[in-house]
Amino acid sequence: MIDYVHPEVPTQDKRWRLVQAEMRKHGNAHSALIQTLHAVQDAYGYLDPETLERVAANLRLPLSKVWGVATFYQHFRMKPSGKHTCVLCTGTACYIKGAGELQRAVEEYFKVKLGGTTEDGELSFLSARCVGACGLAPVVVVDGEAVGKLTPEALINHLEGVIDADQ
Amino acid sequence: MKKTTMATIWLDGCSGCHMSFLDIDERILELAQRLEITYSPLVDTKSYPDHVDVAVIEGAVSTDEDIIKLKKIRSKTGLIVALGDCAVTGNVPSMRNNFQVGDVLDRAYVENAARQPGRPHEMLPSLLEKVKPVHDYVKVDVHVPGCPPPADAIYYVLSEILEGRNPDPIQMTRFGR
Amino acid sequence: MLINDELQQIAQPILDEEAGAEHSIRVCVAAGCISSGSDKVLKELKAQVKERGLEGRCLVKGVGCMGPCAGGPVVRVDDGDVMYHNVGSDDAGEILDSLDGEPVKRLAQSMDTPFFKRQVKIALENSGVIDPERLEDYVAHEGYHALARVLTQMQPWEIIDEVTRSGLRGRGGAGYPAGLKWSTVAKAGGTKKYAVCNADEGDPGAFMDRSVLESDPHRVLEGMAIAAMAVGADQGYIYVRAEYPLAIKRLEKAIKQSERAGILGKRVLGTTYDFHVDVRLGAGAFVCGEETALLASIEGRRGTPRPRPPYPAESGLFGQSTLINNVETYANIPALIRNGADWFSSMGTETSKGTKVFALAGKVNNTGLIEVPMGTTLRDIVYEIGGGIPEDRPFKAVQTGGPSGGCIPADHLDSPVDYETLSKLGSIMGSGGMIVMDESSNMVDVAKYFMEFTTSESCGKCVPCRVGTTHMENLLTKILSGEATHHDLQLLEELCDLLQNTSLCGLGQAAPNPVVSTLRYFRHEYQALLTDDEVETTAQEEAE
Amino acid sequence: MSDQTVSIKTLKIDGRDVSARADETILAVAQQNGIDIPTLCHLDGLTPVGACRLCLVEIAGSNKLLPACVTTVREGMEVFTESEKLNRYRKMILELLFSERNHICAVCVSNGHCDLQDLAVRLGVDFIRYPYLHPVEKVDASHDRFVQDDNRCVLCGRCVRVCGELEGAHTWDFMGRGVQTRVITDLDTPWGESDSCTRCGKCVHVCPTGALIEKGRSVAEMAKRRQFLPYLTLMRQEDQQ
Repeated sequence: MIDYVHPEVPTQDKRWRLVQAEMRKHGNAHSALIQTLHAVQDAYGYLDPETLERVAANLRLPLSKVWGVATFYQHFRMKPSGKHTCVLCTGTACYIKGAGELQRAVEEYFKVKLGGTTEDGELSFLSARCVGACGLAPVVVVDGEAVGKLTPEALINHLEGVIDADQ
Repeated sequence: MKKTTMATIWLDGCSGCHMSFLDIDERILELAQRLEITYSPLVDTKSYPDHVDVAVIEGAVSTDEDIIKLKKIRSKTGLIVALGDCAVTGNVPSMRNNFQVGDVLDRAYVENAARQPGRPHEMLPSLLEKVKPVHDYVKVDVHVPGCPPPADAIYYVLSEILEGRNPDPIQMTRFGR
Repeated sequence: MLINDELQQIAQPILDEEAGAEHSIRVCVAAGCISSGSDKVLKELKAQVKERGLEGRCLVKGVGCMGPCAGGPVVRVDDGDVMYHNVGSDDAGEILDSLDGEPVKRLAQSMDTPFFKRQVKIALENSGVIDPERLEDYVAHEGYHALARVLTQMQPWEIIDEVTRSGLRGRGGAGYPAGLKWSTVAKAGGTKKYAVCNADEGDPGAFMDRSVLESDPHRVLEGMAIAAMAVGADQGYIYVRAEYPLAIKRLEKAIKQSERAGILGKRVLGTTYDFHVDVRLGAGAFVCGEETALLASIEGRRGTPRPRPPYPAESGLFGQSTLINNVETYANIPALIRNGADWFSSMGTETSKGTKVFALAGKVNNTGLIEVPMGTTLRDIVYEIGGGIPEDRPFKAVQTGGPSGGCIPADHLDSPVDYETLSKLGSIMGSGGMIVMDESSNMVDVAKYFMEFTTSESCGKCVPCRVGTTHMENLLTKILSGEATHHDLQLLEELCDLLQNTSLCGLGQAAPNPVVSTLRYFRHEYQALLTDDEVETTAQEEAE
Repeated sequence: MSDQTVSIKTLKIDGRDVSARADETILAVAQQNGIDIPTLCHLDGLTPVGACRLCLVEIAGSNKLLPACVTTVREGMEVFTESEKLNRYRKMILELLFSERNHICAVCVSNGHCDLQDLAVRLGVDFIRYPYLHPVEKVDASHDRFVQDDNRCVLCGRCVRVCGELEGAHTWDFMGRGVQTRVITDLDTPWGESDSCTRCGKCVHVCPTGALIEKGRSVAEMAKRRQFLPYLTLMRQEDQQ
């Protein structure tokens, strides 16, 4: 008998059931890993080690491989993000039109480095390699919505508005 | 025949390369017939001569003073030999590069001080943020890796230079030897 | 014929609608315009049409990209020669009021401009015309007719022959002849084959693929189905960036629609031929645009390239023979089949046939998506179609090909855009990003921007790219800080040579291009930043 | 071997006429004929990956350099394993490797038994022109028998492959990418806490440098033993038939 204990599965956790559904959709095949990681991030907001262990067991993959894949792709977050996210587009068009100034403004005003979250957990400031809205450069994506043709002041105002809205 | 003048310099290193140089034993007499050491920790000259044919440098570049010294030496010297891993790669002194200079000083002069703990501040050259090899600051003509380079390699390099040839010591020594 | 009757039936509702309507109002609902609020404009227009009892008389529909992205939200009424820019939902009433009279002057921008007149649309022929979320609309515009034709009238080798004769080359970057690629896969052994669509558009500054997928998803599916039939594949994958949620949504919807209609899936259009398509999401890795890395990623692995050969045509996805083309290549196929190879090859230059879609951005008046015949000059693109540079500032360079491409200076503005010319100029066609720069751009800074990009996107597998890009970026930073010497510049140039010749994949081999091309045309900008070379002067003194 | 006949190719390596089975790599054929092409990520018995680029060779009639470890022979091929250009590139690649991490040979347990060090001697690398990157690296001594020292890792992936392909444990893999790539055990768990590690030690002995070592070794004491590889590989091949 193999004495391998499967990680405990939280059957009541709705989030896990979404992840399970994704794996089942792909026949629990090894090749489902990246799609599954997307599902984990959609459901949990980030990739936490416990869930990754369960994913590895379900897809019969080595732990190191799961970690290797999860850390290879920029889209996957290994830490929970803030209440709001501001994704700065760093594509060429945005760069030419002043994405750097937007970055400096946000970093200074909110005291947060690109890739980090403010101390109060209100805002995560992330970057993306071109969101494909180059005509509107410079662009940021705030909580999933693209906002274009920004100046540093306009961006700060917008973010303040978003944060204040639910306070 | 006029003797070739030579300087040996000791920067941030353990002096092992100088020891290894002395390890060429009686061959030093042979070299001495054609070579005159005009500046060295081994001799009593205080200031660097206006012209030296060959300078052999041991040790990595660790302080602001080292840089000043090097630039002066480069301008007054024909051929520069980086002797040993510290001069060639940074070697052991560069292991402090992963720490802040302040932390390094504290470890040495505060945490591990038996008495009068406190950072030195007066009269001492200040540490550079990173320890670097000699060629990061001045042009080096011959690199002799090794920790230390074996006496045979040093003898070979000096003899070749005296013969007016460009020595290639890599088959006689290597990083870490 | 049965198949065509079926298609006719699918299209009928649209044809009826259009026949009954006096006016049609099209609102762009591609991502650019949506982020400026075009979805609200569409909703408002629909609501007011209902309120005014104009339903049936006036059609309102959301359509794909119409081109002038910077003017969004854009709206077009009927086929007139004006387009409304920057439309808000409170403009809806005024637009409807004007239906039978003069256009709303306040919003109207003339379409009688080179931006529209100089374009020739193949891949984008339905963009801005049809509702991307309705299969019926696509079919009503000759959609899936090419697929029907190949299924009923053509042998696989005839399809490949047609593609070969057309001179179509891969639109993803390197410009490999599509027909040759198809025939290699067709000839490969094995029982299972795959057709893969590369929609991992990773160049910063490029959004052609996103736009095609958002504006006309069925077109890509049709192109893939035709390719799959030609090479003998029964499974397709579209590998699309997770950063393109709208494109993914529309693609998935399109796949569902066409499966339900019996166009894709089992027994395509009632024939014995099966073709399933699935979407696979990328996760933010530029290197996955390289075909072997892309396949590794579809297989759920780290997206690291492997040495070729074997090429994917011999051993690709899951070890099987695999055809990989990018979005725009597939999007050319339906029109190519419908109109024939001769029609297609009548456009373009000797070696580069057809048209090319470009995402025009940067310091240019008309930013947006354009499609022009191959061979159009850079000057025409920048000054005619692009409307020149804001405030008439002097043009400095145009960057094509993204991080794998280069900067082309004013001296070469009259060069025609084709694969060979661009590569001779030290850049590449790439997937179609085109960034215009004026005199305010420092070219060393531009090179560093791209180097920074490649450094962080290097997969880390092979040594030259992993460590070399890091050093190159550091050297450029040093040059920009004014602390670098001629020796540093020499190190930089040596690294360019090393990476070009020894890197494992195209990303590493092309990584130096932005540096090499700016050095070629703007070397003085580098030299101006160098300090006196300590090392060299000493050496000179010695020599004296 | 199956009884399927394999065709034989003839080709030239460095001007010498040699023959090879059609499925053999340039590297293997060169080795059989006593021609030594420098390698680092390659190790007989593990799947070749063509990552270090040291084994690049020139082929007559092609301006592309090809990795000998993964390129199979072709009839009439003319291979050159040495040239001024190849030597220059190989030296640069070594310099890049030395500059990437903190290789302090003088205090390394593998001093004198290190593939990287040997290559430097062989290719005549006596100093590194690129500024050292001096990254801050971890040393994982949590395992009771072994130590992992990232300061000396060259990311050749031999440990990853031997663990996955021969031991079957797949304890190791790469994480991150680019110059941030690291080899890790399990979910970047300390090696000593890894559930999947079988303590077989193969990774330690295939490691070309002092990045993976046995505990309790002092400077220059860590010689690697790789005798097990050919036997295990042979057994694996026989199993597959």
